[in-house]
Parts: sequence; structure tokens; C-alpha cells
Amino acid sequence: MTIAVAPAVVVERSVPMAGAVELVLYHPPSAAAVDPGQFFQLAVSAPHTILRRPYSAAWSDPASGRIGFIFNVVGAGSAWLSARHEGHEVDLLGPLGRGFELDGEGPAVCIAGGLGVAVFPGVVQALVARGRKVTMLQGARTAAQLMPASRFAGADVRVATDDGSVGHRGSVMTLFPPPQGEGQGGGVEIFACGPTPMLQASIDAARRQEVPLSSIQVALETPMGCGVGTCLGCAAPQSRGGYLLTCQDGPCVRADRIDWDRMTDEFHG
Amino acid sequence: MTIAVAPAVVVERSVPMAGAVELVLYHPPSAAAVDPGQFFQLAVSAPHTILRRPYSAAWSDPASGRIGFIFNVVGAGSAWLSARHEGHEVDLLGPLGRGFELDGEGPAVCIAGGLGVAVFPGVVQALVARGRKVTMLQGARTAAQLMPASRFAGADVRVATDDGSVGHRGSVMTLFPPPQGEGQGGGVEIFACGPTPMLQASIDAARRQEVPLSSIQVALETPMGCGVGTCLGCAAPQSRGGYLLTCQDGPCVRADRIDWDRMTDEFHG
Amino acid sequence: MAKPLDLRVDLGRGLRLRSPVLVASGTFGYGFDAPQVDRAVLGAIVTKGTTLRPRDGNAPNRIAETPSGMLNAIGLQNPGVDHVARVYAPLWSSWDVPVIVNVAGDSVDEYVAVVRRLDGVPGIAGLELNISCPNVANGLQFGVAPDLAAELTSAVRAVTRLPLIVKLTPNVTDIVAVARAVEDAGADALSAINTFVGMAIDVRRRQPMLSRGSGGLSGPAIKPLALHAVWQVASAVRIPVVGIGGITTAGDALEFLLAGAAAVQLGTVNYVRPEAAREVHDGIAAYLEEHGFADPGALPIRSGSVLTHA
Amino acid sequence: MAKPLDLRVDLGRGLRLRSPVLVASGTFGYGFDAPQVDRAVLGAIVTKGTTLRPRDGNAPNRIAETPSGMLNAIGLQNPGVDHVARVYAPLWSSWDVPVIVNVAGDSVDEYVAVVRRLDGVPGIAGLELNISCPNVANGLQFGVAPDLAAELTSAVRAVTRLPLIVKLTPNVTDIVAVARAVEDAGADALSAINTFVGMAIDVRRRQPMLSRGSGGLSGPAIKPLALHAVWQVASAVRIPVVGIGGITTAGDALEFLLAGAAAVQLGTVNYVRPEAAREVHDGIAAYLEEHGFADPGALPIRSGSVLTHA
Ligand SMILES: Cc1cc2nc3c(=O)[nH]c(=O)nc-3n(C[C@H](O)[C@H](O)[C@H](O)COP(=O)(O)OP(=O)(O)OC[C@H]3O[C@@H](n4cnc5c(N)ncnc54)[C@H](O)[C@@H]3O)c2cc1C
Ligand SMILES: Cc1cc2nc3c(=O)[nH]c(=O)nc-3n(C[C@H](O)[C@H](O)[C@H](O)COP(=O)(O)OP(=O)(O)OC[C@H]3O[C@@H](n4cnc5c(N)ncnc54)[C@H](O)[C@@H]3O)c2cc1C
Ligand SMILES: Cc1cc2nc3c(=O)[nH]c(=O)nc-3n(C[C@H](O)[C@H](O)[C@H](O)COP(=O)(O)O)c2cc1C
Ligand SMILES: Cc1cc2nc3c(=O)[nH]c(=O)nc-3n(C[C@H](O)[C@H](O)[C@H](O)COP(=O)(O)O)c2cc1C
Ligand code: FES
Ligand code: FES
Repeated sequence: MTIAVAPAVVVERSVPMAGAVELVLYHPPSAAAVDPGQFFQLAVSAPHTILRRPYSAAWSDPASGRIGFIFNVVGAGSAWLSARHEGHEVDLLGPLGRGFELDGEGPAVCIAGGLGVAVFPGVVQALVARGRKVTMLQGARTAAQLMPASRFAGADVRVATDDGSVGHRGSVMTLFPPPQGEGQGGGVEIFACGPTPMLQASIDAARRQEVPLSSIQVALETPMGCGVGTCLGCAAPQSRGGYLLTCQDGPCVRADRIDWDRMTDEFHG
Repeated sequence: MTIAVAPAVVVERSVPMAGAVELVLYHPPSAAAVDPGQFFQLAVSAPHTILRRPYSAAWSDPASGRIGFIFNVVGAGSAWLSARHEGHEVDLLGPLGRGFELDGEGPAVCIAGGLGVAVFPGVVQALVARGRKVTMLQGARTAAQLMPASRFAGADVRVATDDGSVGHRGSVMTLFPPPQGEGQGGGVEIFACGPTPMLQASIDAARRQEVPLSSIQVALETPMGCGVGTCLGCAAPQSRGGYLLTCQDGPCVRADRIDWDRMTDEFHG
Repeated sequence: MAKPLDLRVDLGRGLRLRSPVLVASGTFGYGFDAPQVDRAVLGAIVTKGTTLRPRDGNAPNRIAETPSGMLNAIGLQNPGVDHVARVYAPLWSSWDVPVIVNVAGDSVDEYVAVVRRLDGVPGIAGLELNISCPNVANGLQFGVAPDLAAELTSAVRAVTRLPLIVKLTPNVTDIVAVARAVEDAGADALSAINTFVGMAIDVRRRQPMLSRGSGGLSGPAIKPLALHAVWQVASAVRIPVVGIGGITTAGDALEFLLAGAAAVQLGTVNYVRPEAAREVHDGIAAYLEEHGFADPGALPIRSGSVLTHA
Repeated sequence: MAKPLDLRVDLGRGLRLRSPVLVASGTFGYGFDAPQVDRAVLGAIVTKGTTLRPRDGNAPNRIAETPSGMLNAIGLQNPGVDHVARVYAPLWSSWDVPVIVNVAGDSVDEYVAVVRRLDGVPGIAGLELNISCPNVANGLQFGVAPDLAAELTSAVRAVTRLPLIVKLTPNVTDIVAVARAVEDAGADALSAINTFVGMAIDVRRRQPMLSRGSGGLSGPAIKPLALHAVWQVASAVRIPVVGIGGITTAGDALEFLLAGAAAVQLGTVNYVRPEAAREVHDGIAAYLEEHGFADPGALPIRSGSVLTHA
């Protein structure tokens, strides 16, 4: 796998949903190489920052050489990124890590919390392309913050909002298990991305439905120093003891590989 | 004297001469308060920088509330400033320090080296307004880097370039003394702004013309921490021993106050 | 509904401040400059380092910017203690913000003489002992050796009834040892930290940026180092600790208060953002409200000894 | 026309490098990752700290960004010396860039055992002794006490013929004393410096950012402190000094070479700008050309002892 480190031009900037920004970069090699669930380390030149920022590719289009990133502003780096516009350059390093394994059988249930939804346009597209039945469960504080269902063509999209402004009132987990039996054991596969507490909730819910942990894939979120395996800063506790490196062994891993009791969350909760 | 610390909107950005940028800020209190030769501490939010950057007011127009700054890009801070455009905000602190004393009698000879010329549009205007005869001596590497004579209405402008592309070939000092006797002792007053080596050259030349040091005013250039007298970082050696503070006692001082043998230059030469 | 907020702090020996936000020595002169800072939010002003005789200070270049920080080697330029006591103190006595005089010297005798001159002078609320100065006797800084620091502290303690804050240098292997020695020697409070010795070289001129070669590093760059020093010291002594080092926001100040500091000093940021003191003061208040704390004293997270990393 | 450039450096005992630009321990793994770095410009690769037995390392959170810097407390996660000698060394032996193994341990015996295992193994060009580790015997870091550091150095020296670089910690009152002691104990070269102990607190969660509480600060923030350490050490010892700390540009590297370093190591910058090594290498060459120096050895500006500021 070849990792590019190169400046990429911003060819489009938009606001896909309230509180989020979407940057489309033109970089054919990356657009061609990236798998759904992989991430890039984006360089930011904000005051007093030094490290790159990890962002999942939301989607990519090898034909046009474009790759999309969807994010919200939480600090100096994302604020700098959100101020990029058409014609600006963003230096990217990637694609990095492992994406989701999409070639399984049976129906897929995707669970997104918060900006974890950013990874799913590409994931859903790939699952649908493989002829798999896809249910997309998305939660947000309020209707305006939901990613439009049009971003998940071919999937059965179900939504929940904390304020009940649309869909179920409550967390995304109130949508699980979805009707029609998917989620009742048997062959269903779960793909979850969001804050660690939400990942844990998905796992507990799945357990209750007797979905084996090996049928749950999660996208981990840990701090990233290098993104390539040299700093050892992205450790996540393994069920078999010790730690895996989120940037190399992840960010997408099967839930049974993680020791969830030792898993921490620096950024939420 | 009241010192403002406030964001000011950039109302105009232009390139007055090759390699220089002019930012016009809208800030009526400062435009009204500033004297020719005073400076402002401009906040920059460039990567890894913390200190404000000192810049002379090139000119100000109390009527329109505008104040102009002319500078070149030498590092991170000026690069950030040069990327400001109409509508952006720049936080200013000032006006600071002492400007030139302009109320003297007799003809005035202004000597500008490099970006030292930035201070003179306002100075020349004020001298002319006081009915004084003004000769403006300006030097640069090449013609394109000279500030247009139109910026010095009412003055007799003479120029020199290192490459001889226009005016005298050589340094600005080859223009001194200007003809018609100004510069031969007797009442002439010299105003000099530029790199310290150029200030020293002006003084030596003036000495040779028996112009008393007390008739030479120079704008000093030292590092600035605070700009208001609290850090003691802008010390300049005094002829009577010890140090004065460039930000409070200067930047404009009479040449006889400085111990030129102990005067250093961190930024040029 | 949270209890009414109380931002007052007590640094001992009657030095009660209305706010935990102070301005640090050398970054606020003697309180007569920087008019744009809102004094109403300040717990106290700490003056420039003051010596027995007036000092001219070092030759230029005295300061240089570094990544997220700055180096300085001012050389204690100051008008001397007599001028401070005769001219400044009387003016301070009518101010509503207490002034703490930062004291420096080359020998125990000089420190003692300076403190004697200041003791009992109206307008002076307390003293901060800058023990980062080299001792002419042995060239060593007083602050790097527990015994030297203790000797200096008790000598000064013996000649004044003023509240005495001893300001620690971070340029030591074991700051806790110095802190304990100084506490036992009679300090009412500690402030930590002073600058870290550093240097910058002008590659174009091929010589050090500062005329003295080296200088003291301050600013955001040193915040993590200062915070660790305060965390260690606060968990090792019983007297109040004033946290200093790279504080520019309320969040920074809260890190120090959570680490065990009773108050904080703002330094380099005063040069850049005069509004910082107000923002830090209000930000601390808002945080206390939000988390239902009655006062800053409730903030410290108990540390115990922190393991060093490997 | 300037003489042909020679960028080679000699770190002693036959450790001749083609370039003064190395990559620092813990920022380049064991040389198998970070493919995007151009190895052709590297004088050597220094590996992650290696211990006798494999180590899992510390629990998350292990890193945190700070102003112009980052904190880390990895906890020496490594596969153990046996794996390094059996699996990695054979691969290195075919590389055109020498690999220096960074050695760590909890006791003199562990260091000695690790070095014994590495001695004479093909593919290993030299050793860098990380003496910043706490000594289980007394909890103190080996690197903070001249006698401990010297004892460790000679114990290791006695069991290997490999070039031995001892890496100094800056968390000491007098780094020169440690440097001299280590030189006398048989080090072929010194590298300076390792990280500065620091900490960050998560104000929202009200607990330290790092699971270990404290961590090591690296990055541009520490450059002025590292440079001062190198300036002091280089003027006090006769063996080569490798400068480390916050280097991100050729200008930064030149500051260290002017301060007396024979070579430099790039650390944190490798995470961010893989092209940095190439830029630094070419920038040094361009500077030598421009100023008419034949090689980096001509750069140091003679220091003599630097006064500390006041
Ligand atoms: C593999 C991966 C993929 C991600 N994909 C996305 C995405 O598609 N969309 C999106 O909005 N966010 C995503 N994130 C989170 C994103 O990296 C952070 O929001 C971002 O780093 C915040 O940087 P900042 O400077 O704005 O915030 P600050 O809080 O100022 O950052 C300070 C430091 O903490 C780190 N940090 C802060 N929050 C996080 C976090 N949640 N995860 C990891 N590091 C963090 C920063 O990288 C930086 O080093 C992803 C994180 C990871 C690990
Ligand atoms: C009173 C005064 C008035 C000035 N007026 C003008 C003006 O009208 N136009 C103009 O182009 N320049 C002017 N300068 C110079 C200007 O301040 C510097 O060019 C600017 O600070 C460079 O900042 P930087 O970050 O781009 O450069 P860097 O080299 O990255 O700056 C690093 C540090 O050095 C300081 N520094 C660098 N060069 C100088 C310098 N020449 N003088 C003082 N500090 C410096 C910076 O402020 C900063 O703290 C003036 C300087 C002073 C003292
Ligand atoms: C220019 C300058 C001058 C200083 N002078 C003194 C001094 O005279 N006495 C003293 O104890 N500390 C002095 N300090 C140190 C500060 O009081 C403070 O301890 C240090 O700057 C760290 O805080 P900061 O990072 O917020 O600036 C000075 C700092 C600076 C930047
Ligand atoms: C994540 C990380 C891990 C490190 N691990 C080691 C190590 O195992 N052994 C060692 O001697 N130094 C280690 N270091 C220190 C670096 O080698 C270097 O001395 C330090 O980072 C300063 O250089 P820099 O500012 O260029 O990063 C590590 C540094 C970082 C950032
Ligand atoms: S982020 Fe550096 S090893 Fe994973
Ligand atoms: S710039 Fe701070 S005292 Fe003059």
C-alpha cells in the first residue's frame, strides 16, 4: 500500500448539515487508493499546533480524483480546516490504517453517533455495491444536524433525535434493533462509528440481541501522533492483553479484539 | 494619551511598490490620535508566534478614520499580515511611543532606507502642512521598489537605486547633501528612518556637513516585546549611559541621545 | 442554584486577595504602564525585580521570540529599592489593588538590605523573593540548592513582617526539595515558576540572539513544564502555591488551579492581550458556577506523588 | 568556487555517517514504518527504546498536544531485545543506512543484559543509551546523577565494542556535570537532549491528559532549552555531541551545529513532515556552500562558558 504525503487542492466546500463542514479535495492517487473506513492525517497550520489531524475519508470517487471529508469544529485544527475554501491547499498523509471488511454475507446495520456519521457515505455505498441489504441508523441532537438520507442511497435510513424534532426521540440506540428481524442474531453484521461511549452502547445492545462480537465492526477514535505506527501514541487495549495500534491495526476493528473495560475516551463523555 | 487595544477592519489592501503591502485599517480613535512617527503593535495569529509586531503608521486620515501601514514580508508575522484582505480584522494596540518633533524651523531633509520609507508619507505631509521646505531622499535596490513620489506631495523627491535603474546609482546617502545648500549646517533638520547601519551612515554624513546631532531625528528599530514599557526588551544605549526604551522614549529620538558605538542591529547588516 | 461565588484567596500572613489572578514580575513594570489592563480583576500586581542599587540592565539584544515562547535577558534593569520605597510606594498606597514587590540580589546581604528598606513601608502589600539570581559568592543560583535557598529565605524572614512569597526556579533536578526547604525556612507562600534557561542563535549573523548568550524562556511553550512543577510542589507543601508559566486563557489558569495552585500569575500574555486578565478572571468564575464549586479552593484534584514517565 | 562539500560526520569508534541528519528514538519505530521519509539523506536511524523483555507500554491516553509541542508517556512499548536481534537486525544488515539501537532498562543489570545481547550482532551500527529511565533500585533516573550515569555507562562500556552514544536528560540542575562524568566513563559520543518532564490537565474531565499523569515534552516548544543544553555540553566535553530538540527546519538544525553539535536528530517533526529530513539535509548543504564552509565541522561558534541570565 502506498502512502501519499502531498498537498491537495480544495475543489469544493459546503455545509452538509448543521454544524458540519465538507471539504472535497482533488487528489487522484488517494481517491483511487482509499478504502471505506480508512483515514488521512491532514496538516493544519493553526496557531501553536504541531500535529496533523486524523480524518476519515467520508467518500471518494476514483473517476474524478475527488475525496470528501466531513467534520465539525471542536478546536484550533478543525477551525483552521473549516476556513479552507476552493483553491486553498491542504496537505494530506494517507490513506492510513484499515477500513471496514465489507465482503461478509447477510444484512448490514450501520450505527452512527455524532460526526461518526462522516465515515458512512462511502461505507454504505460500498456495502450496497456488494448487493448487501443495508440499514443506516443515525442519531443527532436535532433534525438539522442529521446527514441527509440522500447520502445513503440504497440503504433503509432510520433516524433519532434527542429533541424528537424528527424520527425517534432519544439516542440512536433506541433504533436498535431495527424491525424485520435484522439484528436478531443470524448473519447480521454491525458497523458502528461514533464516540467510544456510543460504540460501547452498540456492543451491549448487539450482545442483548445475541449478535456475536465478531460480527460487529467499530471505527476506533484515539489520539494520533503520527498515523503510521512510529509514535505508539494511539494504543487501544486488546482483549488478548497489551495494546493494538489504532492507526495500523485500526481504526476499523472487530469488537471482539478490544478490551472494552480498559478502553478509555479522552474526547467525549 | 489614550492607548487603544481593539480589532480594526481592513478597508483596503494594495501593493504600493514592488515587494511591499499596504493595509488600510478603519479605526477612527487611532487615526485621530496618532502622530507621525508613532507605531502600533499589531497582533498576528501565525503558527508558533506569540508577540505582536511593531509597525509605524505610514499615514492617517482623522476625517475618514483610516490609518495606513506599509510593510514587507520578512517572516511569519508579516506573512500573516500580508494575507489580510478587505473585511478581515487586525487587532491593534496603540498609538505607541513618540513620533518626530516637526515644529522646528528651517528646511527638512528626510532620508529613507528600505522599508524605512514607510513612515514618511505622514511625516512629509505634516512637515509640508507646517510650511517647511521638504526634501525627500529615497533609496532602494531597483526602480520598482521605490515608493511613488506622489506619496510625498509638496516635497522635492530625489531617488537612488543600487542598480541605477532610476536616479543616482548607489545608496541613498549618495543623494546627501542635496543641492541648494540645504544640508550645509545652518538650520537644516534631518529626519532618518531605515536599518540601523543606514541611520549611522546618515549621521556620519550629516556630521561631515556640520549638522549638529541635535538637528538629526532618527526612528529607531529594536525588538519589541510589549510596546508599552513593561518588558524592558527594547533598550537602546544612551549617550549619557544606560539605556532608553525605544517604545516609550522613541522610536523617534534626536541622534545625540544615542550612543551609536554601543547601538546594535539584530535585523540587518 | 449555585452558592454565591467567592474568588478571594489567602496567601498567608494577612495577604488576602480579592482574585486569584495576579500579574507576574517583569511583565507589568511597577504598575504604572499598560493602562489598558483592567485592574479591577487583579488580585495583586507583582513588580519588576528590585535590587539594592539602580541597575542599567543588559546590553541589547535582550529578547527574542521562539516557538510559542520568548527568551529574555533583561538583566534586572530597575531604579533601585530606594526609589521604589520613596517614589512608587506612596502612590501604591492609594490604589485598590495590592502591590507585591519582587526582590532580587547578588548576595544574601543585598537581599536582606532590600527587604529591610521595604519592611513597614506603606503601600507595599508583600514581597516575592526571586531566588533565580546567581550568587556572586559561588556563581550558583540561590534557587538551585535547597540549603542556599533556605539560608536566603530565613535571612530575609528575620528582617520583615511582610508576607513573603518565595519564587522557585524550574532549572533544578528536584524542585520539591527546594520547595520544602524554603517552606521550613519560613516562606508564607511559594510561586512557581520563573523562566527556563534557554537560547537562540541567529544563523545569519552566526551569534546568539541575546547579548548574554542565554536567557529565560516564557510563554505558552513552557506551560506543560510549569504545570508539572506546580503539581509536584503543591502536593508536597502545606503553604499556598501561586502557579505561573504560559497562562494565556482561563482554561490554562484552571489547569494550574486543578493542579493545586491557590492562585495564578499572568506574565508574557500581558504584552500581547491586555484583556487576558479579565478573560481569565471571568472564565474561572464561569467554570466554578458551571461545576457548582463555591470557590477556587475546591478545585485541586488531589495528586499524590506523580510517577515520572519512561 | 567553494570546495566540494563533505557532509560526513564521525561519531567515534568507527561510527562514520554520510550525513549529520539522524532520526530520533521513538519517532521512527525500528525503521520499517514511515515509508514516505527519504532515507538517502539520513546519517542513521535510531530505534525505539529497547528493553530486555517485551513491554506492553502504558495504558492510554499516551500523548497530548501542547503549544508548539507534544507530551508523551508511551512506557517503552517494544518487542524486547531478543526479537530485535533475531528478527530486525538481519533485515537492517542489508540496508544502506546504519541503525543505532536505543537501549533502556530499569537497572544496571538490565542495561548490561540488553547490550550483551546486541554486541556483535550484524546489522547493528551502534548503541544509544537512554539514561532517562527510572532506576528501580532508588526510583531516581540514572541520568540525573553524575555518579549513577557514570556507573551505568562504564558497566555497559565493559560489555560491548559497539560505538556507544549516551543520551542525556535535560531534567537536571547541571547537565554539564553528567556529560563530563559519562565522557570519562567511556562514552564515544553524547546525544542531547531527551524530553522535558511536563503535564497537561483535561479541564473538562478534571484529570491529567495522560494516564501516567506526567509525560515528556518534545517539539519546537523545547528548542531553545535543548539548544542551550547542547551549547553548554559541547563546550565542556571533547567527544561529539548530537543535538536533539524541536528541530523542524534547516535553520533549526544549523542553530545546533553552530552551538557545537556534530550532528542532529529529528524527532517529533517526523510525525508531521516526512520531507523534513530531506529539507534539513539540503538546507545544511546550501548554507555551507553559501558561507564557503567545507564541512559541518567548521560551523561551531566557540562558546566558552555561557553566563546564566538574571
Ligand atoms: C481515525 C479517526 C478518524 C476521524 N474522523 C473524523 C471525521 O471524519 N470527522 C470528524 O469531525 N472528526 C473525525 N475525527 C476526530 C478528529 O480527528 C478531531 O475532531 C480533530 O483531531 C480535532 O482537532 P482540533 O485541533 O480541532 O481539536 P483540539 O481539541 O484542539 O485538538 C487537540 C489535540 O487533540 C486531538 N483530538 C481532539 N479530539 C480528537 C478526537 N475526537 N479524536 C482524535 N484526536 C482528537 C487533536 O488531533 C489534537 O492533537 C477522527 C478521529 C480519528 C482518530
Ligand atoms: C518601531 C518600529 C516600527 C516599524 N515599522 C515598520 C514599517 O512601517 N514597515 C515595515 O515593513 N517594518 C517595520 N518595522 C519592522 C517590523 O516590525 C518587522 O519587520 C516585523 O516585526 C517582522 O516580523 P515577522 O514575524 O514577519 O519576522 P520574524 O523575523 O519572523 O520575527 C521574529 C521576531 O523578531 C521581531 N523582528 C523581526 N524583524 C524586526 C525588525 N526589523 N524590527 C523589530 N523587530 C523585528 C519580530 O517582531 C518578532 O518578534 C518596524 C519596527 C519597529 C521596531
Ligand atoms: C521580559 C521578562 C522579564 C521578567 N522579569 C522578571 C523579574 O524581574 N523577576 C522575576 O521573578 N521574574 C521575572 N520574569 C518571569 C515572569 O515573572 C514569569 O515567572 C515567567 O515569565 C513565566 O510566566 P509566563 O510564561 O506567563 O510569562 C520575567 C519574564 C519576562 C518575560
Ligand atoms: C512519542 C515519543 C517517543 C519517544 N521514545 C523515546 C525512546 O524510546 N527513547 C529515547 O531515548 N527517546 C525517546 N523519545 C525522545 C526523542 O528521541 C527526542 O529526544 C525528543 O522527542 C526531542 O526531540 P524532538 O523535539 O525533535 O521530538 C521519544 C519522543 C517521542 C515524541
Ligand atoms: S498514531 Fe503514531 S503509532 Fe499510531
Ligand atoms: S517593548 Fe517592552 S519595554 Fe519597550
